[in-house]
Amino acid sequence: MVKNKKLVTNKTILNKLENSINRKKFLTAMGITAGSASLNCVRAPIEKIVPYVVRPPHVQPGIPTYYASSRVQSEGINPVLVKTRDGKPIKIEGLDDHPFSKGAVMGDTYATIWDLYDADRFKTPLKKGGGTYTAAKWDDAITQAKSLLTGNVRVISRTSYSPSESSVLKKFLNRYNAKHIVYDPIGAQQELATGNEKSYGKGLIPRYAFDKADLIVSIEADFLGTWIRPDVFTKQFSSRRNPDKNMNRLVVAESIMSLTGANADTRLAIAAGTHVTFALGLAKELLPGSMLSGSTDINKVVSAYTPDVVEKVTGVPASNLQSLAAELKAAKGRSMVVGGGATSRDSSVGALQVVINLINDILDNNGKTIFTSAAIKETNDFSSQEELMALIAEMKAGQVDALVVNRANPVYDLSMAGFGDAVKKVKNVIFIGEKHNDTSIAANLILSSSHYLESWSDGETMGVYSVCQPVIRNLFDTKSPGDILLALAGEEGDFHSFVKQAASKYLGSTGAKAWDKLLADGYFVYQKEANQGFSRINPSSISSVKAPSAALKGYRLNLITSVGIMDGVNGNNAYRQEMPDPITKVTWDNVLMVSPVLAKEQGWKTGDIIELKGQNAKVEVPLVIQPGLRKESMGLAMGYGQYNMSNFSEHLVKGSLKKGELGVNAGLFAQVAATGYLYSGISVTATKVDKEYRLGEAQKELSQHNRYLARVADLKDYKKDPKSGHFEHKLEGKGMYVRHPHTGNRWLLNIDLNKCTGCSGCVVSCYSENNIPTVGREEIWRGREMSWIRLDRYYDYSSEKEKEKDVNMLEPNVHFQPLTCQHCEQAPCENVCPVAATQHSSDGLNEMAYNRCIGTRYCANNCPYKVRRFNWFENWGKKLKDPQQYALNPDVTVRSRGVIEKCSFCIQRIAEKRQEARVENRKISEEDLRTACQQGCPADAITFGDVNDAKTKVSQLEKDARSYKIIQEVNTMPMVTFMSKVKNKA
Amino acid sequence: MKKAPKIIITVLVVLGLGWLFFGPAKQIGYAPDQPFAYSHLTHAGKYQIDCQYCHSTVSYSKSAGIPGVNVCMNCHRAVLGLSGTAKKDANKRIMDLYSNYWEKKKAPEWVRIHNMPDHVRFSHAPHIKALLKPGQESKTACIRCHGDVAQMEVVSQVESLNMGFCLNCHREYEKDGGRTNCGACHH
Amino acid sequence: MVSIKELKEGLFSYDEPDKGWIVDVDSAGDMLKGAENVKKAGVKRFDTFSPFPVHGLEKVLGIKRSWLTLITLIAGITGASFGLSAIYYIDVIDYPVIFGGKPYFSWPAYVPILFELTILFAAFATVGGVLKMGKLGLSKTHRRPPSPLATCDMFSIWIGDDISKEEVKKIMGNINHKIHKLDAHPLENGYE
Amino acid sequence: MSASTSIYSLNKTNREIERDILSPMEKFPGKLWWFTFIINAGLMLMMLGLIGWTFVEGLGLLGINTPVSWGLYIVNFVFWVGIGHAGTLISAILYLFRQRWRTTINRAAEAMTIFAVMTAGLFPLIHVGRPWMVFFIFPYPNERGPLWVNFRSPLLWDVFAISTYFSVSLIFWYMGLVPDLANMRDRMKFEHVQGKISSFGKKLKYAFVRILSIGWVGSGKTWIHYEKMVMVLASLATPLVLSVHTVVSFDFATSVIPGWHATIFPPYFVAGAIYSGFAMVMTLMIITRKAFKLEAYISIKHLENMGIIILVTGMMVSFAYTMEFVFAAYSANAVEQYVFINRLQGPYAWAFWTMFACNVVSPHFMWSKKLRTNIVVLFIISIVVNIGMWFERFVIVITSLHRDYIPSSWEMFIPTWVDWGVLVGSFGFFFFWFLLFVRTLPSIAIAEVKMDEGHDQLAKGMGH
Repeated sequence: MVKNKKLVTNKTILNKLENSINRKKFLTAMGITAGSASLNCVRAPIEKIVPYVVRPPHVQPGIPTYYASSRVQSEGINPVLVKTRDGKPIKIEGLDDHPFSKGAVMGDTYATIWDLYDADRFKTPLKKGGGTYTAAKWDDAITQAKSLLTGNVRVISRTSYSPSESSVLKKFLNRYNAKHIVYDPIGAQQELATGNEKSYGKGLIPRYAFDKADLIVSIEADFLGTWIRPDVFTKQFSSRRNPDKNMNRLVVAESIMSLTGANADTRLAIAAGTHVTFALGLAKELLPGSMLSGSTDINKVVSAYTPDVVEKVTGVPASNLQSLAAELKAAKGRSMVVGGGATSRDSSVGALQVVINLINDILDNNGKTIFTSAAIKETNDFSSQEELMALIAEMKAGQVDALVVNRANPVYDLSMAGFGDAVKKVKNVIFIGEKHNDTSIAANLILSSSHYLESWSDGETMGVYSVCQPVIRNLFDTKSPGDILLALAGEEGDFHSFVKQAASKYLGSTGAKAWDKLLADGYFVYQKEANQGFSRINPSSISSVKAPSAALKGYRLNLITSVGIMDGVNGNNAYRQEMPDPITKVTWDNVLMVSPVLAKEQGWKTGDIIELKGQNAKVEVPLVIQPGLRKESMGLAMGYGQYNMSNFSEHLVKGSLKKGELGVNAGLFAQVAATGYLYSGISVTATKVDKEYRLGEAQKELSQHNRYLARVADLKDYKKDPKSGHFEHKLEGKGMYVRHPHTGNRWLLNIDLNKCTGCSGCVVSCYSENNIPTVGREEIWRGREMSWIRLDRYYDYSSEKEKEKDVNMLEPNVHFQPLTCQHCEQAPCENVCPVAATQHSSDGLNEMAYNRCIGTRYCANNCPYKVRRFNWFENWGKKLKDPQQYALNPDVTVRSRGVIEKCSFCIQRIAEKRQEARVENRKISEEDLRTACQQGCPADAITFGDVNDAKTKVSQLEKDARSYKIIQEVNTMPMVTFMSKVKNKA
Repeated sequence: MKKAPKIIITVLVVLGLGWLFFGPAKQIGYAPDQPFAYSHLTHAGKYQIDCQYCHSTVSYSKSAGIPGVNVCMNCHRAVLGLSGTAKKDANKRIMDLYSNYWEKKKAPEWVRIHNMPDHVRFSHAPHIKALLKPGQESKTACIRCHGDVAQMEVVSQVESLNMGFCLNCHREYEKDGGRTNCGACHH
Repeated sequence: MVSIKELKEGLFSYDEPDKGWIVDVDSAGDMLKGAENVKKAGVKRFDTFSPFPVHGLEKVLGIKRSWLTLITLIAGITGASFGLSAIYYIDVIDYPVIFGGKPYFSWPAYVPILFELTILFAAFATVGGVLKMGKLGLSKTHRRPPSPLATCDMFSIWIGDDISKEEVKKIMGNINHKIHKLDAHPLENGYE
Repeated sequence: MSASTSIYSLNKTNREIERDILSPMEKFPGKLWWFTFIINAGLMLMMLGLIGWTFVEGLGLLGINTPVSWGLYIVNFVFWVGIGHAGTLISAILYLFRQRWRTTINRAAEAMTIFAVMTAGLFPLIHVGRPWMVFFIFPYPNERGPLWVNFRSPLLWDVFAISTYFSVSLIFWYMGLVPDLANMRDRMKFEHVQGKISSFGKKLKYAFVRILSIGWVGSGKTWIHYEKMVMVLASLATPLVLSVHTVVSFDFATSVIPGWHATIFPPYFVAGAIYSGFAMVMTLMIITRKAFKLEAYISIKHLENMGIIILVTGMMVSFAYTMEFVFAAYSANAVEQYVFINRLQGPYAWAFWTMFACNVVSPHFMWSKKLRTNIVVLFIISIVVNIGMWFERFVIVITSLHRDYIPSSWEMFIPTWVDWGVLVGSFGFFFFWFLLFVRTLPSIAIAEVKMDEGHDQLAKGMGH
């Protein structure tokens, strides 16, 4: 946690925020550094300074103000710290002292800054008339809405973690006697809650403590990337990835390579659609000798899944299953088995979870690693499949008079269930949301809701009450979702006081002091964590579980979620789209993941277009060869192909396969059953289509060619020799020149590859901090992504022997390596710049003066790490849609066309802190300073600091046996150290 | 003299190019029309108001801070510009301030005079720290770049504020933290 | 040692043919022989005109050596030392900047530039020297060749000393020639 | 320098020589000339248009990307600089070696050098991201501190090397032209005196020729200095010509990129430059002698000599290719080795094998006397060699860059039509100037041919 004085002092005055004004014209530094600037004779363009009439005391020009807030969404609460400059939020950061997140935030939350300044947002409420929407006044809109809400009213929304919003909604439902349908687009939460309800009678989502488990087994649950709370889980998981201190072990059984599978110490590739078989097989192995071994209910179901059957169905060798079971038995009470995610969606909701519960019960993990106290979600408020089907039937029958869609996109999310057709039969559809989506375009009335940075709201999860406070006045004529529902419910007052009231219940006080403290901290712990777990499972719950007991034939498709886009609700965001998927490295598209062996057999290659046919769906989709898949398993990410995604600037989506669409709607392939949706093992056919396609693939090479870039060792070997897995070229002699002394500060960045999960949070955080432009699919196809820090991903083998053994590329080592400018002491780039635009500073930074750069790109060529980026076109200027310019960081020059840019080690942060320290007559300290990537890493893999000071954490890490620098043989002397990965292979 | 025109042309071309690159910057003497006729001469000169009274954030922020109208009103609620011969004129100005700005809740749109290019990151605070000796008037520090504003009825730019100007000073103050790295100002 | 006089002679030894006799001969060989005769006769101011350089003329025309090479050498050294001192001033004194961990004065890297400057200065000085020594250059009043055919196929000797036509004839001896007064050169062998 | 060593014998009077060379320029150009000129001018305009477009839109219009930051522009640059070597080589080095056969081809070859360097010089200027700021590369005193340039950058060396080479070649070429210009002037003088120069074009031409011939009268004393100057310039140009491609090769050799970082580059580049330069001279000479009926001056023997030089330099280049592979194999550096394996088998193997066929295989036809005296064969080989040399630069620039140290950054370089357009346009640009040259200036050094003839006759004692 940065003990930021400003943070503490400024936070207390936030409740006066209503005064905060969006008044001062923000003069964004548009770095069109005209040639005229170098000639004395030409005057710079006229610039106006407009001061406040009355400057609010907490808005100090030139000094950032930080607000603690929370992003409340249907996946949970993301505690955030919002950095504002001159009244504008410019950067989202994690809230470091938050009890459960501890500062962890995933990339998709960093990207929300562009949701706020999205030009595609609704600017006003909209009324439909004659097929087009016209702007409306709020009073009219509310009056009209009230008049529409008659008869049979239905409300559809996703789940909510906000107690205030829920209670407002309740008031609304009561007033109109409406029925509320809650659905889960991905299904992970619903599967979990329903499964638990079946097993324990308690439909809650428990609190997982990954940091307490020595052995974690995940079956299809991508808990580091997409499952339930990846940010929190990543923090917990990575805290145990220290090979010197009781390192944990992760075993993942999954069909499609996920972020979690990529980080597994042992990954068992199972065939698509067979995860329940695997779970049952595991349960069978574990059952003997346990307290539940006598249960006939269980034995009846489990007995069929012998290791041999499991091997036949899933492809996992029987011996592997048995040894995993033995390992789990040995780690009783210290282990955790999780399962779920979109892929686990079953025709009977919660099937996998029931088996998982059985396993955890056998292993006595409840109350030890899985807790019901301070649970993630206390109740199962999801509507059952029957209720949902009933609603659709009702709608189709024309029995629904008014449908209120509360910040959801059911037309897309439930496309396989025919919601799109059904909604046409509804007389009046009222849509509450920020921007258009597939559902909003069917609405008669659109009530424009505010972004979370403009709204009051709250949330509760894991025993923590969090508040969401506005940090900027509404940019457009919008209202917070709470206010809209309040107005529709006909209640007096505003949502702010409503939240205040709700908070007082948690705070146990209505005093201003407690409220102010809540605003300053952003959270309040109302329920202490306790070691309380589920009781024993109900053995009969398992009897309904069915799983394939024979191998599934033909191509089998799994629907998965991608880290960047998730369910796609916030897909209209260039940061999310441009962040390469950590696994496939594809941007701006979802792709069909195909196993290497199948691709080889069929003669397919990455980028080919495949016509994928399912029961009700047919799409054309580009393919990507993905190691780690069984031969006939295929994966396709959900969340793409939505209406709002076509709304980007032209240049970003140039060359879409289908004009106006970004990716394809994978949900169409899901199979609808009376009791659930089947998202896995869907039988499909795939044929290659002869089409040229420019796939925005950020990394095209799979292997690191034994170059020891990302290094890995087995824990056993590491214990014997900490330098295991390393290889260094020997450099002899002292070199020709005397080295520069670099006294004073000397900055060094350390990246612990053992902690890094590859989630790409650093990438998005860096984009947001450093005004990095997004360039779009075609430019990325050309190889022109602009990321200053990129996440390299490799699939490799520890030895040639292993490589030969694994011909199908099922179990490669997956490496993630965040790569950024190495700030080499002997930087090859500096030598070759003819105009001295890049040179070394006294504190060891490789500096880049954009305004001196003429763009020879020689430096980019001569960089062995290839981390320099060139502005091939004018990336800002006209391409910036108002009000996106406000998202830019005013401390970082916006680069014009024709100049090189690269990681600066966040020199603006260094400069700010250095100047601050100088004004305060002290030395710049380690606590002062964090780079954007460091702060953006939920896994704490990145450390930054002064290596000349022996006491700092980086100087200690630099001396660690695992630390190494890459491409040393060129004698660049990088100032970035990596710490090798250690795999805990049983 | 046949050679005369040749020589004259050559000299003119050289001088012209020299003027382009080394001539006094056009910025010097830049004194645009401001929306409101505020006089530094009166406030800072005659009444010796310290710079930091109005430019209050200068010692700790990047920006010196253009005062809001409320800062003017701190005094001008009471003081109506009563002194000397300029009384009438001063009154007019204060009436302008009252009626056109304060009451309309409007801030004057000042034209920036000391306008750094977009690729320069300048922060006032460390400069004040280095230049302002303890116990002295703020003016002693400000004067270095802004000239003696206290003597200006209409503020104009006095120094070129080009990179050479900055560097000269940074070299002089190297011991006080003046940096000559490019990244000190360009990032 | 080279005497100043010799240097001067070697560097600037051109006489403008202003008046006197032009002796047209048939070939380069005749011109060479004729010029030798002129020299032997003690004529001080004379020159030859030919469409191409004729070997052996150096001796005859009394230029023992063209000191152009000296100019080249001096200019070359000047170029290199100018470059080196300028770079030293820039990189070490005026604005020292660290590039790639190299010292402020990293001389090996300067070699190509110094080499190019040496050549550039030397070549320009050489050409400048020739223009000066050969009285070439831009001028409104172009020098007049003895005949428009002097650059085509005519070989002539100019004799500037104040001697009579008969004396010229005598000097030429058995060489087939025609004598004209410089101002009245006929255009008899005009182009077809 | 006796007649027996001469590879051609004219037995022509000075006046005939002059007429042969100068008379084609005194006629209105023929249809063929106009046809080729208009085509090339059109290509040049197209190129200028494309350049203008990239100035406005950005370099993104080209196919270059992050690992391959230098694309066809730099390939073209190195190619054209290479072409620009033969001229100075012929006029300087062959001069110093007293190779008399150079006389008839050196002028055109030098002109080719000038235009090739002009064409080459375009590329560094247009390939920068902000061409309007390109003056930053000159170390001039400024108000920025003052801020200077980086003298350690091979690109800056390039600036010095190319500009020095261009200016020295230009003055060398021009000084060589002076006696011939005087000859032209004097030829026109008759018409002038007779009042025949009446049209504006002719007046203009006469004025130009008068000014450019800087008062040359053919004085013996001037000739002496002049001869000395030619000698000095030749001696200066010889190391210069070797240095230029050496410095260009430093752009690559001093970098750290495998496939670039090789000590063999300077001689290898120079040999390659001579190779391609001679091939280009051969192409142009075969066309010129045919078009202007100069077979007597540019004899088959000339072409044969050039063919032999192509053979020798071709083998030198082949040796360099081999050595690159040997070094890589010997280096025990996996990255270095991969680059060369990638050349043979990677996605750009087709470029490598094209280069191999053109540069390594094709010159060996020159072993046969029959083939190297066959004009058609020579013409084809000269073009094939230049194609090969273009691909050599393609292989060096593109394949080294597209897969270097970090596999994650590997990308393909796919040229866009702008890339190709500028390549084609650069030929238009080059031929535009060359065609203008052959029409306006003597493409064979008249004075030198006369001298050779005169001295032949002197030696033979023929007299006039």
